[in-house]
This record gives sequence, structure tokens and C-alpha cells, in this order.
Amino acid sequence: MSGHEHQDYTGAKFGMWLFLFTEVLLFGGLFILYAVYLARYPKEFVTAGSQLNVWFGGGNTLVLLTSSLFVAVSITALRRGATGLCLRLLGGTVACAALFMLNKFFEWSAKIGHGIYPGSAHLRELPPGETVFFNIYYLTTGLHGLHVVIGAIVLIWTMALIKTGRVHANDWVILENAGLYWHLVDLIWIFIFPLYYLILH
Amino acid sequence: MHPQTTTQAVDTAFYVIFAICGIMLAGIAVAMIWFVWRYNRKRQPVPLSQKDHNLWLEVTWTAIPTVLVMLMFWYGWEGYLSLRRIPDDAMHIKATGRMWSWLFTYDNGRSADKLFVPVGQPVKIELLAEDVLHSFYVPAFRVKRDMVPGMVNWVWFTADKPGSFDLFCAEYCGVGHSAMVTTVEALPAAEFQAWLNAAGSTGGDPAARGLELAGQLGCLGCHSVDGSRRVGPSLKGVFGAPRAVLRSGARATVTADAAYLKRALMEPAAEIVEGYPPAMPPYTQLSEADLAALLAWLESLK
Amino acid sequence: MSENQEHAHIVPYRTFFLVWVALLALTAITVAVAQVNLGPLNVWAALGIATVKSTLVVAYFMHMKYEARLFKLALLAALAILAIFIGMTFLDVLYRS
Amino acid sequence: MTVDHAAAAERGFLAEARRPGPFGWIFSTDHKRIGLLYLWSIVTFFCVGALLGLLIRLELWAPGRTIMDAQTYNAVFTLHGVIMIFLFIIPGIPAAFGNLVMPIQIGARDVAFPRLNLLSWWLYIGGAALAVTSLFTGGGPPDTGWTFYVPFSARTTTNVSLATVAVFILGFSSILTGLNFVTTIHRLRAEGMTWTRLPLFTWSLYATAWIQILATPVLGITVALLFAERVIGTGLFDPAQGGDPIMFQHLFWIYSHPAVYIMVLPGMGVVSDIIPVFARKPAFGYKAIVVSSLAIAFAGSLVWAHHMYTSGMSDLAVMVFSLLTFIVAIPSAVKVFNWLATLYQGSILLDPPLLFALSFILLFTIGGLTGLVLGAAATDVHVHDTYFVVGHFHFTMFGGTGMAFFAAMHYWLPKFYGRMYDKTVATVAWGVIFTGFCILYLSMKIVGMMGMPRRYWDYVPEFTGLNQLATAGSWILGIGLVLMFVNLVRGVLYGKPAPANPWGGATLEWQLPSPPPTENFAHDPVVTHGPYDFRKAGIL
Ligand code: HEA
Ligand code: HEA
Ligand code: HEC
Ligand code: CUA
Ligand SMILES: [Cu+2]
Repeated sequence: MSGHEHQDYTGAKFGMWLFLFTEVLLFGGLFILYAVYLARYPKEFVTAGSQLNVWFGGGNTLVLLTSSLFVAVSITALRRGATGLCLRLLGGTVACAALFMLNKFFEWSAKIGHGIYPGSAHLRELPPGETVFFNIYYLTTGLHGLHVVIGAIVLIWTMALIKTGRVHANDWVILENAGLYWHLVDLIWIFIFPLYYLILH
Repeated sequence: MHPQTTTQAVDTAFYVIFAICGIMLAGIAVAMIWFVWRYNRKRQPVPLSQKDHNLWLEVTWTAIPTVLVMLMFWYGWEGYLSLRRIPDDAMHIKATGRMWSWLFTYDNGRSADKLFVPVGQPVKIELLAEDVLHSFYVPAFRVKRDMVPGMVNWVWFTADKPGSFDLFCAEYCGVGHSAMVTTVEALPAAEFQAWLNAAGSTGGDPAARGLELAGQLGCLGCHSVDGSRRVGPSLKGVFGAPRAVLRSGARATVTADAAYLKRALMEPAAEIVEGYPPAMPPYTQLSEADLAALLAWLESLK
Repeated sequence: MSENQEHAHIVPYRTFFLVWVALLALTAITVAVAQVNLGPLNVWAALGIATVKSTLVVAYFMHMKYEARLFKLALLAALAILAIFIGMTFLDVLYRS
Repeated sequence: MTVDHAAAAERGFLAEARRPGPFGWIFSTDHKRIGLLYLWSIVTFFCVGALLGLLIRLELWAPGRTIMDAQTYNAVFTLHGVIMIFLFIIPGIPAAFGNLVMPIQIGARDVAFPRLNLLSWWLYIGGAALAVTSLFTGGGPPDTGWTFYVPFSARTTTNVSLATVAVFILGFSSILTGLNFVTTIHRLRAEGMTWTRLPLFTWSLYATAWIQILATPVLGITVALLFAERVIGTGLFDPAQGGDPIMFQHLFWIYSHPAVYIMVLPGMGVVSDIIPVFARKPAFGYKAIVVSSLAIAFAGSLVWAHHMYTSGMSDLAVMVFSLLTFIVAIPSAVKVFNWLATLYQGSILLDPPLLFALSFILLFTIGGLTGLVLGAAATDVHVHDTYFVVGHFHFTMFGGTGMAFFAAMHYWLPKFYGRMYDKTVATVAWGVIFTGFCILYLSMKIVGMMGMPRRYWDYVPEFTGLNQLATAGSWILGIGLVLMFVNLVRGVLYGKPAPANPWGGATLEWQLPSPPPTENFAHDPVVTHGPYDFRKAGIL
């Protein structure tokens, strides 16, 4: 059905944006819970929050912002005909995704090593507010991590399409949509970072 | 001014809302049937008009419902406020809901699985849940409030006449939900006082004390004593009877002696009576005396 | 479908680069602000900066600045609904007796 | 608009498949084929759900055990609720009739994302398969009720985890339909199809689709959190770990209240399309109806906590949510009045589609008015979680959306199969259904007023009489339903050929042959008049 005369760039992008809204509201549910529990346990959130390592969070912020830049630039590159540059940039993004997950792996390992993970005996002994903080921290960053992985897979698939010439300087909407998805991942992290890693007071 | 009872407060709202709704419904139904009859194609082969809008009509039938719904809202809210304003002289009772029984505790330590209240005296019931959500509902007094673990809710009401009124659990809480039913017993003030002060009524009889405990601990929420099946097996004649049980999945037949019954209470998961879910909570907090009383009671169930 | 959509605005590399620099700067600022004790204001400051950052990402990286008005309205609607969901939940959470 | 018998004899899209046999259906991206796939899957699940409803009523014939034990009963009503909500009524009209009709109504060849459309059907089937699997695996069929309230749902040993996965997937399917429809309506309208010429059915789908997009994800995260709570023990709702069970209720209803408008708005759209056709009069107050659809969609997103008046949330919240609940009633009232005004001075033909549409108005009004009893704080305290609520939602969902669904079947099936059912039998079936319906659900409302709680396997003897009346009503209703479905299926298979425009409709779908060809329009249509302009359409 998707013959060439049916191509509707604006429609495709609009559809993607609608999908992004659903992602925003999916995370929105977690942000509602975060807000409610922060209001209920302000002190415990600070105590628990300061146990997170700002360097892990900050480092990953840099990684994601840079990856977002790569994706944004890659679209311009493709449309200017610089397919090679575009592919390298996308490769860079995927590398950033891997770096992000590696970082996350070390961060989580350290926490889990300290007995802090959902359902752990240690976590249940903490004051309720701190337990809530760590539970919601794991759920939010876990769901976000899942999105990083999905985003990376989508980008790899897009790279394949570029290589086979299905996506090119005159037909780039798939790349643009994949990029939109990746930026969303970044966008959500922009809120996760201060809310979880930077509540120090 | 202030309604005397919760029933009056809520019923006022009911009358107002039902009256408005009844009139609206009748109007709509009559108009619809009349149009269908009058403008039926047999009677009216071609439409009389092709008119498709009228601003004033739209404004009218937006404005009138707006007024009506605000009226309904107001009565609803007023009635609700009455439910939330406790009279100063209210007596205090604690209600605990758990799967699947009720426990009412009075300030002097007396407790029961029925809610005894004095007639004419407002009572404030503090609502607690031990395990999952339950809901305290007495239709006769129009009060209902959920019992939420980790939270203390409350209701108040005044029983204005003596009698026995149904008390239901109105929040779904599992397989025994519909069995989580008891009554409010409204007694004249003097009778109530007598009941309240009749502590130690069980005397020294351990089996009678066991029965009292069985009510308080919720055993009777899951077990009958007349042979009928509930969530758990009936306790009628259990003492000394042969039982088919599953021990960590393997079938076995044991005799329900004192040791077995003690295990059934302290670590129910160890042996599961065949054909029943592993739903019984362990009662490890029981004192030796209470345990003995329960066993004596079980023995008495012939 | 039409020609001019096919050749919609191409954002130059430089714009992206500047946005990226701004995002890094804002990240540094938000980390710095978090070290100062402002009481409850800390959270609002963090959220404020995050909002600025995300606006940059949405406007430039995600091209929202160059999209039709429909896109912007739709985005506003989605965010407004989320804000309402959060706000109205607090009608309960903050006022329980 | 001339009746073209030659075209009617052709099999249109029914005959033109790209792949042979069933693959031509289950891998087809044609919106009409997907619509029919949805239609028959949904009807199947409706029948299963209805049979479970029948079992519920049999068990409630008398206090105590009648035909099943308490655990089975709890599983049965849970399954009944889950099937009816997630597999019948939410996808119901949009996914089946929206897919069939909407692209044609706006003069398009297909939806904006045909492959995504097929994917959402597959997700629907996948979610349904998982839901069925959850019955036979793990700890047995879920027993939580369709609301999945914690902490019970987090503790019960039954297979709730798999059911939450199923609900998540079904939600995803619903989201994809929603975003497809919004994009389609924005991008693919034919020349001349301005926003004020959109048929009201399409408008209602547009409003619905926005709720699907913006509210469904919240359900997704809610069930995902429940899943996490059960599987990895993240007790975000567990008071022992500092969580708040009431927050689950907030999140659940943030979706599930708007969802009731996902259920009913398309039904209102069907009714808004049918009434003008059978009254031969333009829809009265077209703009008011459009605005009220959008208003319901928006305001309906702000009232969720009216399900929680007794939960222990703050009194302030009770007040605000009660007030807003009443505000939603106003646009519904506007719709009802405009429908009545459309009938006024028309030339009314009481064919089956109109009969069902009119019963929608009456039964939905009863359901809606009892909704007002629930919306008022004081009265809801008494009837919350009683059979009064059960009566309310069967009136709105079954009396409302269900009737609209049946109306849509009688109205549009001849278009898509090119065959007409027997109208006399359909009328008789309607009469039986209506009678049974009223006996069944009015008894429930009364027994609810008397205080019978819902989800009760056993009840006190005072309630026996009304319960038996309700059960008897369910048999009458059942007979009517069987008669109706048999008649429709016979019509589809062996009915007389249906002309292109059997009812005299002025919207675009009636200008195509019955059944329409795969590409719908040989040439992209140019629309020159409104959807209910019977004069310009040559019908009057
Ligand atoms: C199709 C589905 C549907 C629809 C459309 C509605 C519509 C409405 N519902 Fe209902 N509702 C449900 C499905 C639906 N509901 C379900 C499934 C539940 C139970 C869930 C569960 O717990 O399992 C429920 C439960 C429910 C509750 C919670 C009850 C409780 O648990 O205590 C409340 C409370 O406010 C409520 C209110 C309303 C209101 C005010 C409307 C309004 O939108 C109705 C508006 C319509 C009218 C008012 C009629 C038309 C107007 C006129 C004829 C004009 C004249 C009227 C005036 C004077 C204004 N509903
Ligand atoms: C659209 C939604 C919908 C529909 C149509 C129905 C239809 C019916 N429902 Fe139900 N119902 C719900 C949605 C719906 N329900 C929901 C959401 C709940 C809440 C669940 C919960 O608490 O979690 C509920 C709960 C509910 C209860 C309350 C249970 C309790 O609280 O304990 C009861 C009790 O009587 C009931 C009964 C019925 C009956 C008798 C029908 C009748 O309409 C059924 C009539 C049908 C028949 C009598 C069978 C006819 C036979 C066929 C159609 C098969 C034909 C087959 C072939 C031709 C092969 N339903
Ligand atoms: C939540 C429900 C529940 C409660 C409360 C409960 N039980 Fe049970 N009980 C069960 C179930 C289910 C079984 C069968 C499964 C098993 O053996 O564990 C059972 C088994 C038993 C048995 C073994 C019966 C036999 O036939 O061998 C005894 C004795 C018993 N319970 C006594 C009690 C007493 C005494 C109390 C109160 C102190 C109590 N129960 C509270 C559910 C309950
Ligand atoms: Cu306790 Cu229902
Ligand atoms: Cu609702």
C-alpha cells in the first residue's frame, strides 16, 4: 500500500510525534509518582539521592547530549549528500548508547553490591521514604535504559537502510523519525538527571 | 439545620438528584416517542423542515443542565460534608478488617466480631486494614469508607433505633470477600453499657475463651464449625480425624492430633489440606495460653 | 508530498553545535546550582533548567521550530495534559487529613 | 447515488486479495479487510464475555453456591470484565467500524499507516492470546477484578502478571489505532472535505483517538508497575515499603476514566450519523455536537478520582472531582438534545439501525443519569461498589456503546458485504434485547440501592428476589442476542443483494458500490457538500 505516491512526509513525522507523546506520558506516570513521593518524603529523598553518584549521572548526561548532537547532524549530513559522514555519526551515536549502558552497568553493579536493589533485604530495612526512592530510581532508569537499547537498535536498522540506499538524500524521513526517537531518550534523561542525581538538599 | 443522622444527610441528596433525573428522563423519553410517532414516515412522507441549527436552543439546553447539575453537585457535596463532620460527643471504636473477618475493639479493651453500638449516640469508627483493601459499609446508615493498609480512615454514624443492621465489606478482597459480612448491633444505651463492661464473660472455660479468640483472630472468617466448606476446611469434628494433606507437594495421611493442629496454626504452609489453597496465615504470635484455649475449642467442635 | 516539504529547512551544522555547547553549559549550571542549598527551590531550579534544556532539544535537534503550527499545538496539548494529571493528583496528596 | 445493481453484484474488495485464502486477510493492509478482521474477532470475544456474564447470573440465582465456588466466580467476573473492556468495548467501534468506514468517509484510499494498522490488529490478537494463556498457566486465572487494585493484585497467587502483560499489549494496539486515525484525519482528507464537512462519526473518532494517545500510556505504566511489584518486588504501592496503594488507583483511573469516553464517543458518533439518515434531516447542531465531543474528550480527562470518593483521598479532591464530573454531563446533555431536535419534523423510518440508535439514546441517558447519582459525593458513598454501579456501567457500556455497535452492524454491514439481513427478524430481536436488557439491569440498580455490594459470590437472603429477576432478564437478553447475531450472519452469507445506498445516506461511503472496491475511489473524490445535505446529495 505504501506506493511512492502515498509518501507523506509531514504525516509520517506527525505520526512519530504522536508516538513520542505516548512515550512522554508513559514516563509521565513515573514522574507523577516521583512528585508525590518527593512531596511526602522530602528528607528521605535527599538522604537517598545523595547516595547516587553525580559522576555517573553527569557522565551519562554528556554522553547522551553528544549522541543527540550526532544524530541531529547526521540528518543534515545525509541531506547534503554526505552519506559516509552520516553513517559515521550514527555509528558514533550507537557507540554512545553502548557507553551509556556500560556506565549504567557499573553504576547499578555498585549499588547492587551494596545490597540496594528492588526487593532486597537491605532495602526493606531502610526508612520507607528511602526505599521508595531507590525503587522508583531503578524503575525509571531501567525503563529509560530499555529505551536507550531500543533506540540504538532502531538507529542500527536505519544505518542498514542507508547503506542499502533505501534512505537517502531525497527520502530521509525514516532517519528523521529514528532521530526523533533518540532525542526523546535524551529528553527524558534531561529530567531524570537532576531529579535523581542532584537532589542534595 | 444540621442533619441528625448520616442517613438523613445522604437521603436528602438522593431525593433531589433522583427527582431531577426522573424529570429529565421522562421528558426525553416522552419527546422521543412522540417524535417517532408523529413524524413517522407513514404519517410524514417528507420532512417538514431541513433546519439544522438554532443558537438560542443550543444556549438554552446548555444553560439549563448547567444549573441542574450544579444543584445536584451542591446537595451531594453538602451531604458528604455531613459525613465528614464528626459530632463532638462521638464514641470511639476501632475496626480492623482482614481477610476475611472483622474485629471491633473498644477503648476499654473489649473486642468482638460484631459491631455493638449504643442507640442515639454518635460513634466514630477508626478503620484499619491488616492485609489488603477492605471497605466498611453499612447500607442502613449510608456510610462507606475503604480500609487501606498503612492508612487510618474513619466514618461516623448514629444508630437512631435499636436493631441489627447488615455490615458488608464493599471493597473486593479476594475469595472470602462476600463472606466478610457481619452486623451492627444497636442496643439501647443501658444494655450497651452492660455489654461493654461484661469483660471476662468467658469465665475460666478454655474452650469458651478459644471461641472468643477464634472470633477475634478471624478464624471464623475462613472456617465454619457446621461442616460447610468455606475458604478453609470446616473445623467441625477435626480433632482426632484422619486428614489427607500435601507435605511439600507429596500426599500423606495424618491424624489431626494436638501436634498437627498446633502445626496447622503456627506453620500452615507445612501441611496443606488437600483440595484447599495455601491461604491460611501463620499465627506465630499466639501466647501459650491462647494456643491452649484454641486447641481446647477445636477439641470441643464435635 | 509537495515539493517544498521535500526540501524543508536544512539546519546548518553550526546551529547544532551551538545548541550542544549551550546544553553542556546548562548541565554544568544545574550541577553547580544543586550544590547550593536553596531549600525547596532547588527542585524548582533543577526543573527550570531542565525545561530550558529540553526546549532547546525539542526546538533545534527535533526541528520543532521549523514544523507546522499543528505540531506545536499537539505538543502543547500533550504537555498540558501531563501537567494536569500531576497537578490534580496533588489535590488529593497534599490535602489528606 | 443511483442504485447500481451491476456493481452490487460484484464482490468488491471481498474478492480482490493480494494473497490467497486466509493470508489475503490476516496479512492484508487494506483498511476494510482489517476492519472486518477486527469486527469478527471483537464479536467473538463479545460472545465469550456474554456467556461469562450468563454464568455470573446463574451463580447469583440464589445465595450460597449455585453452580461454581467463590474462587471460580471471582475468576469469571474478572475475565468477563477484562474481555468486555479490553477486547470488546474499547477496540469495538473505532477499530472495527472506524477502520471500515472512516477512510471512506473522508475520501481516502486507506489510513495513513496501513502496515501499522495491520500491526495493531496483530497486537490485539497477541494480547488476547496472552490473556487466554493466563487462564491456564501460572497460579490459575486472575481473580482481581478488571481494576487490578493493589495490594490484593500484588499478593494473589493467581496469574495476574501475565494478564498485566496482555493488558499492556492491548493498550499498545489501541494507541497505534489512535495515532493512525489522528494522522489520517489530518492528512488524508479529500479535496473539499473541510473540517465542517467531516461526518460526525469521523469527528467522534478524532476526539476518541486523542484520548487513546494521551491516556493509554498511563495505563501501560500502571500495569507495568504492578508487574514489577509482583515480579521483582519494587513496592511502589506497597505500604510496607513506603508506597501508597491509593496512588495505584489514581494512575489506574487516570486512564480508565477517560477510557469510558473512548468507549462511548464512537458510539455517539454512530448515532449522530444514523439519526439524520433515517429522519431525512440534517444533524441538528452539527457544530455543537462536534464541540461537545471535544469537550467530553478533554473534560473527561479531569474527573478520574470520582471512582475514589471513599478511598480515603482528601475531601478537597472529592469536591473538585465531583464538580468536574458534573461538568462532563453538560456536553452529553447537549448531544442528547440535538439528537432529539434532529428527529423533530423529520420523516422517520423505524428501520433496525434507527431502533438500536434510539435505544442507545434512552439507555445511555438512564446510564448517564445514574452516573450523576454516582458523581454526587454523598450519594456515591452509599452506592459505591454496589450493584448500582454495576447497573450504571452496563447501561452506559452495553445500553450505550453496545447498542451503538449493534446499530453500526445493522447500518454498515450491508455496505461491506453487499447483502441485506432480514429486517423483520432484526426488529423482533431488537425488541427481545431491549426487554431483557431493562429487566436485567434495572433489577441490578434497585438491589444496589438496597445495598448489595458488587463482586459478591454470596449475598444475604433479602436480595434474592431481585437477583432472580435479573437472572431471568439475562436469559431474555441472551435469546435476543442469539437471534440478532444469527440473523446478521445469515444476512452476510445468504442475504438478498444490498444496493449501494440502501438507507439514503449522504456521506461518502454510500456513493461507492456495495461492497466497495479495494482502492475505494477510482478517482480521488471532490467533496462539494456537507455530510447530511440530503438535498444536494439528491436523496430528497
Ligand atoms: C461507556 C462507559 C461509561 C460512560 C459513558 C460513563 C459515563 C458517566 N459515568 Fe460512569 N462508569 C463506567 C462507565 C461509564 N460511565 C464504568 C465501567 C464504571 C465502573 C468501573 C468499575 O469500578 O468497575 C463507572 C463508574 C462511575 C463512577 C464511580 C462509581 C463508583 O465506583 O462509586 C462514577 C462517579 O462519578 C461515574 C459517573 C459517570 C458520569 C457522571 C458519567 C457521564 O459522562 C454521564 C453523562 C450523561 C448524562 C448525564 C445523560 C445524558 C444527559 C441528559 C439526558 C441531559 C439531562 C441531564 C442533566 C440534568 C445534566 N461512573
Ligand atoms: C460492554 C461491556 C459489558 C457487557 C456487554 C456485559 C454484559 C453482561 N454482564 Fe457484565 N460487566 C462488565 C462489562 C460488561 N458486561 C464489566 C466491566 C464488569 C465489572 C467486572 C469487575 O467487577 O471487575 C461486569 C460485571 C458484571 C456483573 C457483576 C459481577 C460482580 O460484581 O460480582 C454482572 C452480574 O450480574 C454482570 C452480568 C452481565 C450480564 C448478565 C451481561 C449480559 O449482557 C450477557 C447477556 C448474554 C447472554 C445471556 C449470552 C448470549 C449468548 C451469546 C451472545 C452467545 C452466542 C453464541 C453463538 C451464536 C455461538 N456483569
Ligand atoms: C485467610 C483464611 C484463614 C484464616 C484467617 C484461618 N485459616 Fe485455618 N485454614 C485455612 C485454609 C485455606 C486451610 C487449609 C489449607 C492448609 O491446611 O493450610 C486451613 C487449615 C486449618 C486447619 C487444618 C484443618 C484440617 O482440616 O486439617 C486448622 C486446624 C485451622 N486452619 C485452624 C485455624 C484457626 C484456629 C484459625 C484462627 C486462629 C485459622 N485457621 C485461621 C484458612 C484460614
Ligand atoms: Cu474485605 Cu472485601
Ligand atoms: Cu469514571
